[in-house]
Order: sequence, then structure tokens, then C-alpha cells
Amino acid sequence: MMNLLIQHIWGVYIAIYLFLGGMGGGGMVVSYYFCCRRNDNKLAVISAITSLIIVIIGVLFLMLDLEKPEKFYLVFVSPHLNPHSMIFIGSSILTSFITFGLLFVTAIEFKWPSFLGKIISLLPWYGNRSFTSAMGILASIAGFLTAFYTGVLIGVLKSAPFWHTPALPLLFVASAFSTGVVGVLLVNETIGIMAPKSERHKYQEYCSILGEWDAILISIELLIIFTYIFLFTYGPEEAEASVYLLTTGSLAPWFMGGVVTMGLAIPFLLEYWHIFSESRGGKPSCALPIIAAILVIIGGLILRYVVLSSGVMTIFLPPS
Amino acid sequence: MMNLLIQHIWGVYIAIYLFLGGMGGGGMVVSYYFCCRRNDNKLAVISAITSLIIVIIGVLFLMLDLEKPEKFYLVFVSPHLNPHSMIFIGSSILTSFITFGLLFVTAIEFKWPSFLGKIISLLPWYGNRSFTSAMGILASIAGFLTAFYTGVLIGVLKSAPFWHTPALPLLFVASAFSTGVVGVLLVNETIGIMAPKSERHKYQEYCSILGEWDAILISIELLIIFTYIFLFTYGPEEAEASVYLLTTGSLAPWFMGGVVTMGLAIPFLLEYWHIFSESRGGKPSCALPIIAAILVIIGGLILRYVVLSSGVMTIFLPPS
Amino acid sequence: MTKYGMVIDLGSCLGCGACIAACDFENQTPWEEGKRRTHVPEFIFGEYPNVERLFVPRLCMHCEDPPCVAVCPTGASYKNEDGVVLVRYDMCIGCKYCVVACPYNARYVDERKHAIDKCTFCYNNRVSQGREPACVESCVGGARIFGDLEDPNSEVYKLIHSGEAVPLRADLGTHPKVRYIFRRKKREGD
Amino acid sequence: MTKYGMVIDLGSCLGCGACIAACDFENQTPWEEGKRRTHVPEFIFGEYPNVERLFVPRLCMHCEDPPCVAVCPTGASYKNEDGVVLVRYDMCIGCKYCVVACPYNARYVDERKHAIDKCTFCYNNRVSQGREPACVESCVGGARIFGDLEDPNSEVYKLIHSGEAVPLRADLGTHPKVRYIFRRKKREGD
Repeated sequence: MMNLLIQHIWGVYIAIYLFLGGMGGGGMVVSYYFCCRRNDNKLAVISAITSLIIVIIGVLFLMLDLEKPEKFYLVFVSPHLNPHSMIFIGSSILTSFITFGLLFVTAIEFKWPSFLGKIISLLPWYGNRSFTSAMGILASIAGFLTAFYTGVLIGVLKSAPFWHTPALPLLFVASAFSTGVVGVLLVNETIGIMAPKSERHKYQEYCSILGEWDAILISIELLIIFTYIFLFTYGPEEAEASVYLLTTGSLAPWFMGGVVTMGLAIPFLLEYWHIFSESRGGKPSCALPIIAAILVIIGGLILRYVVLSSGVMTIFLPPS
Repeated sequence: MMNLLIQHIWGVYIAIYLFLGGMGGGGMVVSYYFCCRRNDNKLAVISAITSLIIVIIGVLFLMLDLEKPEKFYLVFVSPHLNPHSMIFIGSSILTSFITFGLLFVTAIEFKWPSFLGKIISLLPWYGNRSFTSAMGILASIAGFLTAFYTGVLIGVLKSAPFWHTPALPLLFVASAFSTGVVGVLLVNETIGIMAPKSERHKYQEYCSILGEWDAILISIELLIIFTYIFLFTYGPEEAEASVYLLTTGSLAPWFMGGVVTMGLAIPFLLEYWHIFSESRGGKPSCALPIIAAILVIIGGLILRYVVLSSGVMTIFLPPS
Repeated sequence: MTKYGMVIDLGSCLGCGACIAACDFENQTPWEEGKRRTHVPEFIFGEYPNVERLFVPRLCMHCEDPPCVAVCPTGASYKNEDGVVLVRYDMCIGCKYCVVACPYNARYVDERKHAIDKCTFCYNNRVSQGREPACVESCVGGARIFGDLEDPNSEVYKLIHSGEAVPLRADLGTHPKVRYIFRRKKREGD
Repeated sequence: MTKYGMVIDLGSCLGCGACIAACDFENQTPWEEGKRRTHVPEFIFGEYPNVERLFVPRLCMHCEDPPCVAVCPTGASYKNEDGVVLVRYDMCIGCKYCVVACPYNARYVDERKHAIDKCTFCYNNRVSQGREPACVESCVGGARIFGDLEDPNSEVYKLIHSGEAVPLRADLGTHPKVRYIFRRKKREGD
């Protein structure tokens, strides 16, 4: 069909935004786990801060993509505000994510560097355990919603049938948690390297836990991707064209190579190998999960890009 | 719109078939886990047999729904055989599931009751560990494919937009694993009750593991259902009508009451309560997970029925 | 090669149901609502006083890319050499997958045959002997036009290639060979 | 109340592009491909010797249920009291969500305005002063017919209510107020 159009308006910037929003949102949930289920405040604080920074950088990319970044405030205060717009809903979610995230981070009992420590210790909620836990839960919910919203933003659009499917938010959520987990894995390794030798085994254990989680999340992601692609080979025509673009067309190197192989299959094998050698009684280093983590992050970014670039639409059907 | 039609050709029998196919397929994977990861051959054998029987009963329901059950063999040997038909593909999957399942079950080292034991012990592969493991993996793959196929069967149909979405096979797979897990949980409890007191703690531990798995699976299922329903409130019109039917229309008592509340939310809370009281150092009985299991199974059956009954189609759009 | 098709001019359909009766008689279909090969549902659009009434006769669309054939496991449903979608009753096991898959609701279970049945364009009993389908011959208003879509001199060819006769649910990509002219006759005062 | 709409008769479109030029001049749109308020893509169907050529002029469909308005966070995109979909340029932050959401590809970024722009039916500059949109007035073949869809005496009302003029992608449920007559003029020998 000659009358298929491919959307090209939302490109790399929005892809980065969707990716970072997911990764930061997912990372916050993992931070909560380490804070309030594992009582490892150091890892929790640094992961949560990293997640916050990631989301904030994401928002900056969204702003950079605007034609009038200086008027972004209109999203909240326009006299004609549209509360049903996903951009308004998403901005509200992001705002609450940043708010709860900051409250959570500053509430955790943690030895902050000198000057910062003095300020934070003055905060009335600093070190309050139940407040920490409550804010952690709220920040996690907001993190989940941030990740979910990045998929819904695209999923509600009817212009391209390949986008308008519940599978899209599900895929983005799975990818968000996967990238969030490996993000914390990298934070964990950075802390572990600088930690005294006596503490290293703890970070090694965390590395294995996070690697195992990621392997499960990758399996789910692969299942979603397979189902997504497979079902749309049965039409509609526009979605078939999207599938063609991704699997054998111009986006195939990015999707089949970058996302499926490099970003999912190889990391899964690396993580599986790590788990396997550990189950054999070995004490493997975190090397394999770290390589996997880097690949997963690159793959997650490419995923957002190829989904945006594969929105095919038809404006009219030939009459006969 | 007055020209919406609801499909009513596939009813309770096919719903039972789809449900039992999923539950048996999922249950086989869990059986494999207990056989070859936990070395609990008793639980594995009885779970695997139960899963096989469940799937076979499912196939009987499919046959009962046929107009000419006696000609079912044509699916495999028709001179005009259509290898792309999901019914042919599904029948092949079911055949391999039953084959690998039987090989798996008869290979496991297990004290079968007298007469049966004599026959099975004559089989050349009986007690062969690597054969058991290989057949267990193949039966698990076939079990997964059985569960997946029950969703694909409906998902490839373009007649009702609410069906033609990757979310449908994903939902059916999640539900299949959930019902499979709780099926094994019930088998486990039956064995546990008859076991000598000294062994009971083992079955109690299994109960907790299975309950926890199910709680995770239910969370995933609820996320899929929420996304599924939410995205289709954004159209197309036929799918909006399906959503209406399920959430506020005539199917709402079944879907919102039977599936979401009774079949998912309440079981989740029961399982969560069990996990929670255990994490507090308690040694709770398996009572709550068992109640949850029964509710999950009923809910899973209703889920298949309401999905079949909510296929809304439009044959023509009014011209102006 | 022949490729049979039909054009239905909605402006000429009176909703009399002669086509239903003729088809029932010709093909001896079950005398039961929902088990007919053609039917003529009525639709009412708009709100008083701008109300319009439309009869939309329906039958199997004899799609070029028929979903019913794609899902049939045994090949009982097939498209013949003249583009007509038919059922081999002896091969049909009655799984009803085709009934569920058809987006035009054109199929039903015939309990006497223990098989799925549907419109055949009267292929075996009339068309192959040079006659028109029963519904076409019996149409009081001349709303149904039958012919060869490959023959540039046929009326159906002209109506379709002029863009006047359009398919239902073209978005499904099934390429129906039954087309509709939607221009409606208006009553006085409209 | 007025509800403006347009009917485009594809049989009368020559593909000359006068509408594009008139619109560009009238509305001072960016002189750039893909940044125009109306365009006239050409489509070729079929295979030799049965080839058909069709120009399908496009512009904003001024949907009754516009997806662009639904997604706009600031209310910059809106439907005015006469059913025309417009942009408040000062409220537009240029998030481009509407551009991605529009299934008719009717919107573009105007870098000079730092805002999204689109066809206005020439509402402020012509229609509100009793004139027709520039594309309509300039159409050589008279293919574009503009008028009030609520007025039973208008030509657009008659063409739409006769069922002749149909929407593009009716399946999307956006209820476009631009409609098309698909009957195509044929050359000799067809």
C-alpha cells in the first residue's frame, strides 16, 4: 500500500525522556526495597538519588523537545487546562514522583557529606523510620506510575494501530523495571568497589539478587515482545507494516539487533550464566551482570526509539 | 450504536477448554520445578498427572463443542489440511503436551501402586534421571505453549477488536500460571494431609512458596487487566462496548465481581496475609492459600467465559 | 477467469424480505432467525425530525482474503476457482472457529448437516448453470446486481470501478466481493 | 448554530495545486513541504492496463471528536463554537502530542510561531467575514464545496445526507467534517 505514513515528529529526545522516566521510576521501587526491606540505607539513598536525577534529566529532554520550553508551566496553569491530557496527567505524576522521592531520600538515616548533612539533619522528618517507609511507598507508587505513564502516553493514541494496544504500556513497564534494576546494580557495584573488603560480600550478594530479578524481567519482556509482534502479523495492515519495519525493514538492525539480541537475549544469557555458576557453588564476580546491565540500558533506550519510529498510519483506504 | 453485535457462538464449553488447557499447562511447569529442582518426586508425579488429566478433560470439552466430534481426526489428516489454522497448531501442541507429559510422568522414580508400578517399571526410561529432566523440560515448554495458544486462538481474530490484542495471550498466560500454581498447591495440601507428621513441615513450606508465587502472578494479572481495560476505553468503539459490558454492563457482576474481586483481589489479600504472618515469625497453616486457590480457579474459569462473551463487532459504519 | 461479486444498491432496497424467502426456499436453509444465508436488518439513524431509515441486506461477502478460510483447520472452508467461498460439509467438524472469525457474521451452524453453512452465491444450484442467485432474481427493487468482477462490461465491474460501490469494513483488509452503494433515496420533505 | 464542513469531490480534482498555493499565500504558511495546511497527494491503484490515478486533497478534517484537542494539555488546541478546530498559538507549548495524535497528519510545527499550526478553514480571515476558505475559492475544478452542515439547504448538507460524501477512516470514530466523494471520472477506453 502506498498510502502508509510513518510518524517522525517524536524522535530521539522523546525516546530518551520515555526511557529515563521508566528507568528512574523502576529504580525508585528497587531503592525502596533496599531501604525498607533490607535496611541498607547507603545503597537505598544513592539509588534513590540516582533515580531522581535520571527522571529529572528525562524531564529536561522533554522540555528540550518543546517549541516553547519557557512556557512549560502552562501545562499546570493554563486557563484552558485539559485535565484529561496524558501530558497533564504525566506531569502531575512526575511532580509527585520528584516530591515524594525527595522526601524519601532526605528522610533516610544516612551520613551525608558535611554541609549537606547539616541541612538535611535539620529537616523534621530526617531519620523518622515510619515517615521514611511511608514516603518510600509513595515514591515507589509514583515511580511505577511514571513508568506506566510513559507507555500510556503512546498507547492511547489511535493514529497508529501498532501503538494503540495494552501491550505497549506493559512492555514499557517491564522494560522500566528491568532498566531500573540494572541501574541499581551499577550503583551497587560502584559502592561495592569503594567499600572496605569486609563488606564486599554483601554487595556481591545484592549483585546476584538484582541479576536474578533482571533475568526474570527480561524473560517477561521477551514474552511480551514476541506476543506483541506475533499478534500484529495478523493485521491490521498498518500494524503489519510496523512489524515489517521492525523485523525485516529499516528498523530491523535496531530492533532485532539492538533490542532483542543485544539488549535482551545476550544480557539474559550473561545473567543466567552468573546464576548458574553460583548455583554450582562458585563465587563469581559481578562482571557478567555488569556487562548485562550496560547492554540492557542501551537496549532499553533503543526500544523507546524504535517504538516511536514504527508508528505507521493510513489516512485513507482506496475505494476499491 | 445500534449495529454492534456480540459473539455468542463460543460459550461455556470453549471457556472450560481454554481454562483447563491453561491450568494444566501451567501446572506442568510447576510439576517440573518440584521434580527436577526440588527432587520431590511424589508431589511432581501427582501434580503432573493432575495437569495431564486437566488438559485431557479440556480437550474432551473441545470435542463436546464440535458438531461432529467423531470426525475430530480430520484436524490431523484432512486432505485439505490447513497447517496455518490455530486449531491445527493448537491440536499439535496439545498432542505433544500429552506425549511429553506421559513420558515425563512415567520416567520419574516413584513408588506407583502395585499393578501400575509393575508396568511402568518395565518402561526402559523409568527412573532415568536425565531422560526425566529432558522430558520435564519438553513437557514444560509444551505446557507453556498450551497456555499461550489458548490466548492466541482468540487473539488472532480480527472480528472483535477487544480480542485482537497481544494483551489477550499475555493475560491468559498469566492466568494459566496462576491457576496452575494453585492447582499444585491443592495437590500439595492433599498429599500433606495424608503424609506422616514428620514430613508435614515440608508441605507447609511448599504451600508458602506456591502462595507467594501466586501472589506475584496475581499482581501481574491485575496489572494486565487494568491496562487492557484502561487502554480500550480510548476506542475503537467496539472495544469500548466490550469494556462497557465488562465493567458496568451485563457482564460486570461476572467480571468485576467474579474475576477481579473474588478471583484476584481477595485471593491476593489472603495470600499476602499468609506471607505477612509468616514474615512475622508465625507458622500459619495453609488455610488461607487454600481458600485463595479455590477462588483463583473459579475466577480463572469465569475470566475465559467473560472474554469470550465480550467480543463485540461492527459490520458496518453508518455512512454519515 | 471468473470472479463473482455482487453490488447492493441500498437506495433500491425496500426491506421486503423477498430475497430471504427466495434464498430459504432455494437453499432449504433452516427456518430459524440467525440461521439464514441472507438477512435484511433495518437501521435508524439520527434524531427526530432528521431521522433516516436504512435497510442493509447482508450475506457472505465472499472476501478475497477470507478470515473464515484462514482459520479452518480441515480446509472445509475454501474459496473456489471462481472466487466463491464455500464449505465442504463432509470435511467440516463443526468447531465454529470460522463463525467466530467472520467479521460479517455470515455463518451459522446447520444442525441438520452437523456442519457450518453459509451463502454460496447459489454457485452449484444456479450460477454454474448460467442463472443468477435466488436473492438477485427475486429482488423486487432490483437492488442486488450480480456478475463477474473481472469482466469490464459487467455492471458490477462498472459500479465498483467507478468508486460508487464500496465494501463494508474495508479497514479489515478482507477485500469483500460484495459491495454497497450507500446513496439513499430520500422521502418528500427531507 | 453553525457547523462548518467541506465536501471534496475527487472526480473534479485535477491535482493542479491551486488550493495549496492559495492557502500558502492567504495564510502565509512556511514555504516547505510537509508544513502546509493542505496538500494534494497522488495515488495510483491497480496494475497495467487497469491503472487508476487519484488525487486526494487533504486538510484538517475538523473532526467533531478531535483527537488533537483531546491530547492537548494546555487547551491550545480547541474546537470553536462553529465546530472549527483551531490553535491558540500563545497557549501552545509545542509538545507536538497533537501532531502525533492526529490520524490525518494535518498538523505541523511552525518554527516561526514556535507553535503547532494547521488548517483553520480560513475561519478568522475569511469565513467569519462571509467569504469562503482560500482553497475553496481557488479550486479550478470546483472540487471543494464549503458550507454549513446544519443548514438543510446547503450543498454540503445535501451531499453528506445523501450518503454520497463519506468520511476518511470512519472506523476511527473521530467524525470528520470534511467528506469525500469517491466516484472517479474515467478516461475513454476504460
